[in-house]
Amino acid sequence: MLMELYNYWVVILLMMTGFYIVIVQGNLIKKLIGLNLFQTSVFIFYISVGKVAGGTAPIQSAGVDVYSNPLPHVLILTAIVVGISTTALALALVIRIRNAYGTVEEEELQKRDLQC
Amino acid sequence: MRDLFAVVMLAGIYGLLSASFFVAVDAVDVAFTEAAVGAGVFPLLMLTALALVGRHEQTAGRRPLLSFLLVSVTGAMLVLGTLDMPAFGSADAPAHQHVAVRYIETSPAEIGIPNMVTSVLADYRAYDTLGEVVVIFTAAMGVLGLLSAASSNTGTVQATMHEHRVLRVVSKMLIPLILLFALYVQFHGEHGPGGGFQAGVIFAAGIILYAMLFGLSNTRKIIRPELLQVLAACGVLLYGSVGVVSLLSGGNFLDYSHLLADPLAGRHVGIIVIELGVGITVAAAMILIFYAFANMTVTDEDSPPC
Amino acid sequence: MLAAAAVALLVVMVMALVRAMLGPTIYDRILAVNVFGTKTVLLIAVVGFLFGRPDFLDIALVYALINFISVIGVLRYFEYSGSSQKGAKP
Amino acid sequence: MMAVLAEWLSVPLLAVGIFLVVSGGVGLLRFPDIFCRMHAAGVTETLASGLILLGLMLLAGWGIAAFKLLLILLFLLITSPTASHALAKAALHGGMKVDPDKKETF
Repeated sequence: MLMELYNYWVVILLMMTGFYIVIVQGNLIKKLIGLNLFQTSVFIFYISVGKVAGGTAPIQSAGVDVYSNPLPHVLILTAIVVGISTTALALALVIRIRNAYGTVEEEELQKRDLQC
Repeated sequence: MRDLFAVVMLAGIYGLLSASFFVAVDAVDVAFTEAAVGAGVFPLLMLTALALVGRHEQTAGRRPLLSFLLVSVTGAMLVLGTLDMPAFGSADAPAHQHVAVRYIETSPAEIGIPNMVTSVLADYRAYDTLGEVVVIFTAAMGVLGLLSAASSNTGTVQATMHEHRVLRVVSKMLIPLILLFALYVQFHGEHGPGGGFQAGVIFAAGIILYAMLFGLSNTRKIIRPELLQVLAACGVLLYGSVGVVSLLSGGNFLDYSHLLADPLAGRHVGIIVIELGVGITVAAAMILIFYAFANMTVTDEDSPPC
Repeated sequence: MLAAAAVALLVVMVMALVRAMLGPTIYDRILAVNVFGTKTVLLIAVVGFLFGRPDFLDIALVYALINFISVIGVLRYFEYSGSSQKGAKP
Repeated sequence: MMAVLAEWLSVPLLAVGIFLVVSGGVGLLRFPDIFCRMHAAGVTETLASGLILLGLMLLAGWGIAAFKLLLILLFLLITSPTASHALAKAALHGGMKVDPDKKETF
């Protein structure tokens, strides 16, 4: 019984890794990578929920009766492309921060802010 | 790891790996997208950003123990939550009882295309997809707004890899094939894995390869940023106008069955047109984002705001 | 035979992953990523046959193309940041 | 008859391909410096990929799948040596040296 839940645990492990990186790392680029890891773990969660044992990909073909759930696939497909564009937006912000402050380290940034 | 470059390399491998996972659990369309995005565009964007902000990290992590505690507690609670979840791959999980049954059973007959993912994406949930396309468009505009104001010195970066003759010759052969393949993916999306999102990303990747090898200014001469901005808007407009046309011809917003006399043919036309809109917007947005990133140079150092 | 091929490819992917994590120089990492990508192409092709739906080879095709693009991108980044010291800290 | 023959033929192709893939992986892991590793990876990569894809082509039979496999094979044959070439050039310019006295790692 318990062994049938391993997919969720893998997802949680990945998600918590991303969470940890976002909290601990001071570098904004690394924080973004952590956020991306978090995001991908959500993708994996959705897709693993959509899997049906014995099913195949949801493209109709002769002699196949069991298909996986197409709905999570649709949601995640668009989410990936949206994810990359929002990541690009975040990177643009980081670059602007770098240009304005000369650093992308969180502590340095706070120090500079306090000086003002 | 101190060197952020290595981190980005590993992130690229992670993208490849998760795409293979998606293939293993039958999500071929998703794997397609993740292959193009996670392994191609994401590392490229990260690398360009690294070239701008510097690839060495200065500080180590702070308060690692406390954070680790917090993270483990959260993780433990989530694990507790999973105990009530249905088993992996069980066919009678709640997620498979709701609308999915209808999608699987009736969509091939109702819409007439074998790829259920495309029919759900472009027909049943077309309104949702319209929202996603608008988000992508907005994000590209946001990147432009943030970066184009900061970049004053265009055309200074002229490292065009002149010494890499082999690369240039091979890429000259490959780029038309990549673009052709993108078009194939675009119009084959009803029968196999593929569609507007994937095709747009692949098309953009082909153009980005050209820009990397033959210089940004050359590429900007061929595909002008102004043209791209217009194209990105046109894609969204095309999508929305299909909805308005179907509204005018007596159906609901984005209900394609009223587009033509034959509802099945109408749905076909509707799906092809909106996939085209999606493809145009995604490709234009990705190329615009790449232009904006590559156009930035950190030579002009603004003084800190204090 | 197909299953053996899939397992062998997975093993080699793990090896490439180890090399990418250890890899003393940057070039080792790039090489490992490249190898990993090629092996993923092969793995997807083999798995497609293993599951009996070989019409998904499009994905492997995308991989073969995208992998090349990302390797070129990485090398391009190197020349760019190496020649003009753009990547250096202030 | 032809199908059975093709299936039989695909087995040795796949087997040799697997052997080469694994040996390339071992080389990637154990060789001492970047150029040796590139040698191991590059030499086996094209041949092994070619053999495995050929084996799959024989299994697929005449059709669109075989055509796509052929396309993948062509792409790999073009891109893989190009990438290796670019990488080797970059490594050489980046100041990597061949050190004949180095011992194997691992």
